[in-house]
Amino acid sequence: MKIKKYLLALLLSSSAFLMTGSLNADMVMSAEAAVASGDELAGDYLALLEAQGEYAYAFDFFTTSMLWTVIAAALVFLMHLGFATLEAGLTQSKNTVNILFKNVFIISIGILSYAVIGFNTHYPGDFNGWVAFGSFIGDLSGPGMDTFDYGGVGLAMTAYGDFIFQAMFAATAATIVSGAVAERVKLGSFMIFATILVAIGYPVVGSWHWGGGWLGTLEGGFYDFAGSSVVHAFGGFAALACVMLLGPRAGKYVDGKVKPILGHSMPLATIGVFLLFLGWFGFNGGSVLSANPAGVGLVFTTTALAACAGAVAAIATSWLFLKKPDLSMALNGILAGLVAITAGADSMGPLASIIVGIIGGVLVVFSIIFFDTIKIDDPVGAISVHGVVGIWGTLAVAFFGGGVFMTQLIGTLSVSAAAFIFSLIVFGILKVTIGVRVSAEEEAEGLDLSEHGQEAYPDFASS
Amino acid sequence: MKIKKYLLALLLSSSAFLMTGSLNADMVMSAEAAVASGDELAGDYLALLEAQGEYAYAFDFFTTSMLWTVIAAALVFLMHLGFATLEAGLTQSKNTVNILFKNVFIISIGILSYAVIGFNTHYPGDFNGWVAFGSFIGDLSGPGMDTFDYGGVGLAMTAYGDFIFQAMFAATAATIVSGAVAERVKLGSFMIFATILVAIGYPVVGSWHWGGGWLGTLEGGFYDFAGSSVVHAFGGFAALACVMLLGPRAGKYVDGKVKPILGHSMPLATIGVFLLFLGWFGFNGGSVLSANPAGVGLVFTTTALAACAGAVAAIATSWLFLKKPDLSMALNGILAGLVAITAGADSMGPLASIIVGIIGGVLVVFSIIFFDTIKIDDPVGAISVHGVVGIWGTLAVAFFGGGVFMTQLIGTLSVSAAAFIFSLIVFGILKVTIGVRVSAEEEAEGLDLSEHGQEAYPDFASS
Amino acid sequence: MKIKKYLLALLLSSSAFLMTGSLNADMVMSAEAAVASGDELAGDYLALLEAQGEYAYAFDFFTTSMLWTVIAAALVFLMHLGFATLEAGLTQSKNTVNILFKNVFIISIGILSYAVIGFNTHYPGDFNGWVAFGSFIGDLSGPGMDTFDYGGVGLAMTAYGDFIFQAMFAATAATIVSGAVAERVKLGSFMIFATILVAIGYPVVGSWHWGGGWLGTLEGGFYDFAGSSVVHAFGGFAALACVMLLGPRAGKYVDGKVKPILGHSMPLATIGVFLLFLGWFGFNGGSVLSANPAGVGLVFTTTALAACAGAVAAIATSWLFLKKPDLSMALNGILAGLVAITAGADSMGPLASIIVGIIGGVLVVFSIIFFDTIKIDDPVGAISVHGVVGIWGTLAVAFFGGGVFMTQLIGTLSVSAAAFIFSLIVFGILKVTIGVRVSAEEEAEGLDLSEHGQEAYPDFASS
Amino acid sequence: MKLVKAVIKPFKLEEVKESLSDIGIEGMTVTEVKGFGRQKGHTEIYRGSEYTVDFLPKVLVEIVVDDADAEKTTEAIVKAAKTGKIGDGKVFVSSVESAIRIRTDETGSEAL
Amino acid sequence: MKLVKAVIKPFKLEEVKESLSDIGIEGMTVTEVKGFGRQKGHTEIYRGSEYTVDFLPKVLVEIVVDDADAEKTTEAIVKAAKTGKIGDGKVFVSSVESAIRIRTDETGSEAL
Amino acid sequence: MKLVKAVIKPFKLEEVKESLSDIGIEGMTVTEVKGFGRQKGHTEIYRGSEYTVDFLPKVLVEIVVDDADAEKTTEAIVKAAKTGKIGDGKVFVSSVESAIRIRTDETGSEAL
Ligand SMILES: Nc1ncnc2c1ncn2[C@@H]1O[C@H](COP(=O)(O)OP(=O)(O)O)[C@@H](O)[C@H]1O
Ligand SMILES: Nc1ncnc2c1ncn2[C@@H]1O[C@H](COP(=O)(O)OP(=O)(O)O)[C@@H](O)[C@H]1O
Ligand SMILES: Nc1ncnc2c1ncn2[C@@H]1O[C@H](COP(=O)(O)OP(=O)(O)O)[C@@H](O)[C@H]1O
Repeated sequence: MKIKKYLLALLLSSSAFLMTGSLNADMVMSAEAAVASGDELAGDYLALLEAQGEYAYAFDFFTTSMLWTVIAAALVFLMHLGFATLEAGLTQSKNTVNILFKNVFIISIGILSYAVIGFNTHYPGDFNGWVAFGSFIGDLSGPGMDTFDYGGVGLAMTAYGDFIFQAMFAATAATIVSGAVAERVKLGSFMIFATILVAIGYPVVGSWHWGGGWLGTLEGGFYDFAGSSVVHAFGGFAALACVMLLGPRAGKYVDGKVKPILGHSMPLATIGVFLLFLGWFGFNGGSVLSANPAGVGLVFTTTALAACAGAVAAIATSWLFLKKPDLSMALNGILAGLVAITAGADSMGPLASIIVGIIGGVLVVFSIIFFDTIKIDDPVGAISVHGVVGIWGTLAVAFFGGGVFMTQLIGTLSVSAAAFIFSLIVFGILKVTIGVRVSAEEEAEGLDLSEHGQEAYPDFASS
Repeated sequence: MKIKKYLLALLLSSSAFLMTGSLNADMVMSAEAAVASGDELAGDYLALLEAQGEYAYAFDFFTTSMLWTVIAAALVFLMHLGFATLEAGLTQSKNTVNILFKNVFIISIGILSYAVIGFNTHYPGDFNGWVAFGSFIGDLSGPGMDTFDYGGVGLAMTAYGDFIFQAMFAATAATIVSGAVAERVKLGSFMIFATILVAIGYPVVGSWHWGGGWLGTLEGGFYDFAGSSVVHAFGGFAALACVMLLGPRAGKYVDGKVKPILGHSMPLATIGVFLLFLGWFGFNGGSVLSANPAGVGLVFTTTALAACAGAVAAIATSWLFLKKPDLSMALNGILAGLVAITAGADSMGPLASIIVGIIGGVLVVFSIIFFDTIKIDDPVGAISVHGVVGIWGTLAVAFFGGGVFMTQLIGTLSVSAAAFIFSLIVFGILKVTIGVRVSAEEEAEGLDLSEHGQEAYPDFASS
Repeated sequence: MKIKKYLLALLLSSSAFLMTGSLNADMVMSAEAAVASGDELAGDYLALLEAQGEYAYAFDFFTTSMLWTVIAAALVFLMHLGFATLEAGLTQSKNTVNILFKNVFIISIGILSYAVIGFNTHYPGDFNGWVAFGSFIGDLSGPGMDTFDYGGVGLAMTAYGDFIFQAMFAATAATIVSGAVAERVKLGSFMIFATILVAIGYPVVGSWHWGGGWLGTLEGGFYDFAGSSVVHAFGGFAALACVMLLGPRAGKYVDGKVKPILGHSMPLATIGVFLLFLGWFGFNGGSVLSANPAGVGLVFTTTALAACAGAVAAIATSWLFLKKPDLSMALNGILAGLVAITAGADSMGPLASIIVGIIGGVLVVFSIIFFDTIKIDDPVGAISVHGVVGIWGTLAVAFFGGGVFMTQLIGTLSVSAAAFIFSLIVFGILKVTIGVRVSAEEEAEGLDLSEHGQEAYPDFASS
Repeated sequence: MKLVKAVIKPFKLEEVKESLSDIGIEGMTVTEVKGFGRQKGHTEIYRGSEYTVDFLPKVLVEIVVDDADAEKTTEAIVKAAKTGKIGDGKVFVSSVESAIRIRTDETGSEAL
Repeated sequence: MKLVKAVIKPFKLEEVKESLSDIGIEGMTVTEVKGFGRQKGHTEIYRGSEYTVDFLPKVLVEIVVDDADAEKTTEAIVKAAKTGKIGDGKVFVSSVESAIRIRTDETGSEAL
Repeated sequence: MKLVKAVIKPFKLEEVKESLSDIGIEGMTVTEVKGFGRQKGHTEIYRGSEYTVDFLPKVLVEIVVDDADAEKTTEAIVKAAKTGKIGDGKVFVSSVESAIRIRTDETGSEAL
């Protein structure tokens, strides 16, 4: 029987396993003897295992999972370059420096504010299910934070891994807004708004779902795998509120007609979308929260298929209805497929993911046209791509991924409404106080010169 | 003796090992007891292991290998952005939207059609060694597909991992053609051709090698590690057939003289090549098909050394023979080095990889010049880089990597010929039916306006 | 007792462990029996383990760590694209081809020369602590090079992994110089200088720290985690020497006034900085030299926080002191934060990393202004970003990371002085022999036409 | 015939074009240019050094019209391009001796 | 001397240049411009909204020639630039009073 | 009034601008152009094929001045733009009939 116990210990252990107190002493003693007898490498390795305490058995799995977490964080980071170049490409060159600057600022303040308040608000300890403001992350290392028991199989990373992966997500909400308000928003006001949004709005609303808040108490539990709602629809509807308060760009809607304001660089926009596609493998793939091979493989596949289906659907739709194979619509189609699959990437198969992507791709084309007809001026289509399609993606989980329809509906609408109202209030206060829009003159001249005194392509402009 | 058996079980087990039926019952019972006694994390982890069935012993290695597979897939995905920007950079700005559009379409239809028919054609079940059309991938999860026994050490990934990695490769063939036919091909015809090429041509020919087809029956076995032949030469010779049917761009060959048509953005082209270089670490590195440290380390090293040697050789060659240090040749030199090493990246050492790269780099310069003298107009040099150097890389395995020369020769020529003939037929049918070339007028005006009604850099063009 | 020994063997073994000779024979025999009895996958796997020899117990950890090493190498590779685009963006379009060419050349010759001489100079065998020239790497595979005993926990990678990761670093020094001397350096001379710098200068000085040289003998040991000094300050002060010998660009300092020469593309510059930020996760994260989850998580977090703090600090500083929110300063702020944290990324917490980044961000703004006042013309700010902030980062370890102040000071000044003097001599000899600067005419016309006969954006320039 | 050359602010192009269409002008040629004028003195800072952006983005509109239309063309431009702020630009008029439409070989007023 | 200004389709530049070389014209200055003319009305869709691309890419070629050469210059341009399709462009001729070659201070015909 | 059109080497723009400022010229309009002239024949190789770069980057400076100022304007430009090397460029002078400042409706010399 004693042998059995030992064997069980070893069975559970992929490396070393110190299960029962009585066993402990013996084994460590023996190990120390071995180390003392000269095998230094074995000693170093044993020290690593020992640092894992009783969870040493999962050390290798934990290591691989944590590695995936930080790589996924890096990929999500790259999405910010994707957003920056997409937004810059789809707008006029006289506002390019401003757009790049906003994006540099958003990622920077996003990560910093997530450290200062966001992370602990997003994942509150003592929690009423609605709001619990957090504090600075402090030192996230040490027992229980660097080991498998931080989150087990379901969150197989260290606390720092958890932080950095989530921090990269956090800034996304503000980046989505950035695109929608481009070319006329006042820099200072936007910077204040973005900071409040990522520091408070995003983590509070996110905690309803990911922080163990009230959305989990709905029937069947609200299901939003990587955040079609809590990231994308959140950003999209925050953007809608801001655009409504801000009004359209000068010259966009004239005498009841829509006059497109063309972007200045399709290569930049295309680079942006490819980088976003790439980054989404980290966004969705990393949301498996471990390197579980079954989960990661499925999520990569559904993510890619939905994106591709979205592109093909948007190409077909624009060709049929708009008569031309429109590159900007193809690009939006990719993004729509990606946003759509985000809620259910781990819970549907290839066929379903293709259908979800196709519907996303069709939807985004008509949504963009719709918003233009109601004079909501969104230079990059962010409200449609992230907001409208974000809702679709969340609902799709009910059709293809086993979610409960009413729960999904309540969830996504709550999140969207919260984002909308929060932004309406914060951006509204900014509007009546310091103002949110540059002067007509500055808009005409371009924000690069008026806000930054810099041109994006100044080659011979200096004196 | 019973002890010995137990120990063997544990010896083979990196985590848990349920080898013999008799042992099974006991151990699982004990494990369940442990879990019941309260250690939830151990229970979750054990569940993961149990899902691996009798292959639990390899779970950690399998997890790491699968992670590498999906990351490599992401890197290969990025190559498509590399191709898009390289091709856009090396062509005129009036065709940029068209080029970006084609590349967005290719990756999208490539992955979709690989799911619909390609994957199961590429890796057929019941197979005569030449052709066996497959069907939709369906659900690739479940026992035997998510575990180590899917492919063992030699294909250490889940079925979804296998699919997504190969899907990223598939579109490459069409992308290579895209560059060669740029600036005059009819969009619709190209889209049809590209779809047929990636859905049928590429997987059928690929199955001869990777699907267990006839190339494996040659003496010593045809050796083409990551696809110098079955990906690159395939694409390059498909491109040659298309270019021959299509003819040169207007103004390229006038009065017996070659008049270069300069690309419009060297920064875009350079971004493209760096991204291709990066992506190649996934292309070659991922082709190790596991995270086997020895294999991955060697492949990264040979890949990088060959690329660098190719660049330096092309720089030297162009400086000596063309009198100028030509950036576009340096860029092609990198790609030549990469294509050349692709067949033998895992089977030669540093010195050999440098030699293989140097020869590739020299070859590509003269090959590009050669094709121009015979009036094969290839705007990006795809036929030389992928076709000619792809053959060289495959043969190089015979010189430096232990391959059998005649086998390598037969293999690479068969693949190249198949690509050429397949394309000649398909593109030929398109030529006599719907036509493959835009009108002289559309070509002069640029495909962006004529095919898409969009400019790439429209900054002040709208009204 | 025998059982205990067996169990210890298994305890230390995450996979298989063949500790004592007597055990060996038995176990392998048994394993062979099992394999013979039909389980092929187990056999393949066992073969992998056996190849690890007595270090099989660490195989999974080793595999994951090695995977991280090569991925980190790929990320560092991407930094070279970052440098290329940043440098191109911050300079005039008439020199863009030249800049891209230099960067293609640097990474190519950098990796090649590191194979030929650098690696074995950097990590010498028999070593006096100061200089020991190495030879070609040769074949780095085989027992002791592909297994855990190559470096144990502290360098958990194969020899090829070690080589390729370090090779990617090596070219960095020359790339830093490239930016500082841009727009007037003679191509050939720069190529010679860059080759000597990466082949000899960098590895010799680097060996003082990483190769087990004299810096380790200082009190407490010189601490420079990923190379604030031995990479960045080294490059920065090499750049300073070159700029001093080269003189400022024509028209930069006129009648005692500084006349800025504006860069030609802020999007390119911004792409560059985001890619550098991304690559730095590999630069610092990979310098953990294993996939140790605690280390990797901390390093990712401190790296990101410092970069963001640097950006916000530089934005604030430029807004306050220069009156405008300057994008180019925000970008330099990110880089300053990254360089600053590089020395201590693994040895300080979030708060300290934020402080280190802030100081870096403020410092870089004033440093750039300072160098302009003393007429050191550095188009991209490389001397400030890498040189000055590199010193700060190294000293910061004394304040926040437990380093000894005097040791840090001596270390960073020695490295900087060595780089400066080495470059002064080598570049000085080039200056008096073949010359280092293009003619005034060539400079005015632009290096693209004069050195390469190519324009970067030639769209309609051909005939 | 007259060549009317107008240097205007870029964002006024649309209005100028419409204002010209309204009076029946059917053709014009537009160039992106940089203008130097009184609107100078706008000092910027690049990486810590002050400099004056002397050259500002402008658009040059060139229209060849019949002598009779020159004045109303000028007026239409001035009306549409005016913001009253410094840097609004100039209109210059000079003589053109002949015009040919390449497509048809029509000359003179026919060619416009 | 005369200034011959020709607005042509961009892809005709090469032929125009050669045609001018053939008649001995040794200098010209070329600008990328946008043209607005009868060739308008080509309606495009961007992100679902229709709009008219009024401004099409054109190339402006400016050549100063001796009075005697003006006509053959114009003819050479017209011949080379003609496609017969709308949008071929125009050639305008006006007077130039003086010319100086900066390098040598030569003036008049010498300077061309 | 006169229109002084100068084609110069791009890197001379700064000096020309200053030289013009020195003689009190307050306005000018500058365009990036490509020039074709005697400075041709510079043969390049692109991907193995030789070709002649006929069109070189130049800058076109246009200044409208009072008749009286035309000569000194030309002189100032010539002085500042000269390197003595082939490709230095030309200065052409022609007549302008009227000028209007859009902002103020001032005309003639007032408008300059
Ligand atoms: N003498 C001139 N010759 C040619 N262009 C001129 C001249 N003066 C001004 N311009 C052009 O007109 C633009 C506006 O002139 P500016 O003096 O700035 O303001 P305003 O038009 O209000 O007087 C300038 O940027 C320049 O392009
Ligand atoms: N009155 C004009 N003044 C200046 N440029 C003109 C004028 N009319 C036409 N152009 C230029 O000539 C180009 C061609 O003219 P358009 O009317 O489109 O066709 P066509 O030359 O066949 O008559 C226009 O795009 C424009 O650049
Ligand atoms: N006849 C001309 N008409 C218009 N522009 C001309 C003419 N001749 C030369 N140019 C312009 O002047 C530039 C310089 O002329 P070029 O003959 O090369 O040298 P140089 O000025 O030394 O004689 C040319 O690149 C072109 O832009």
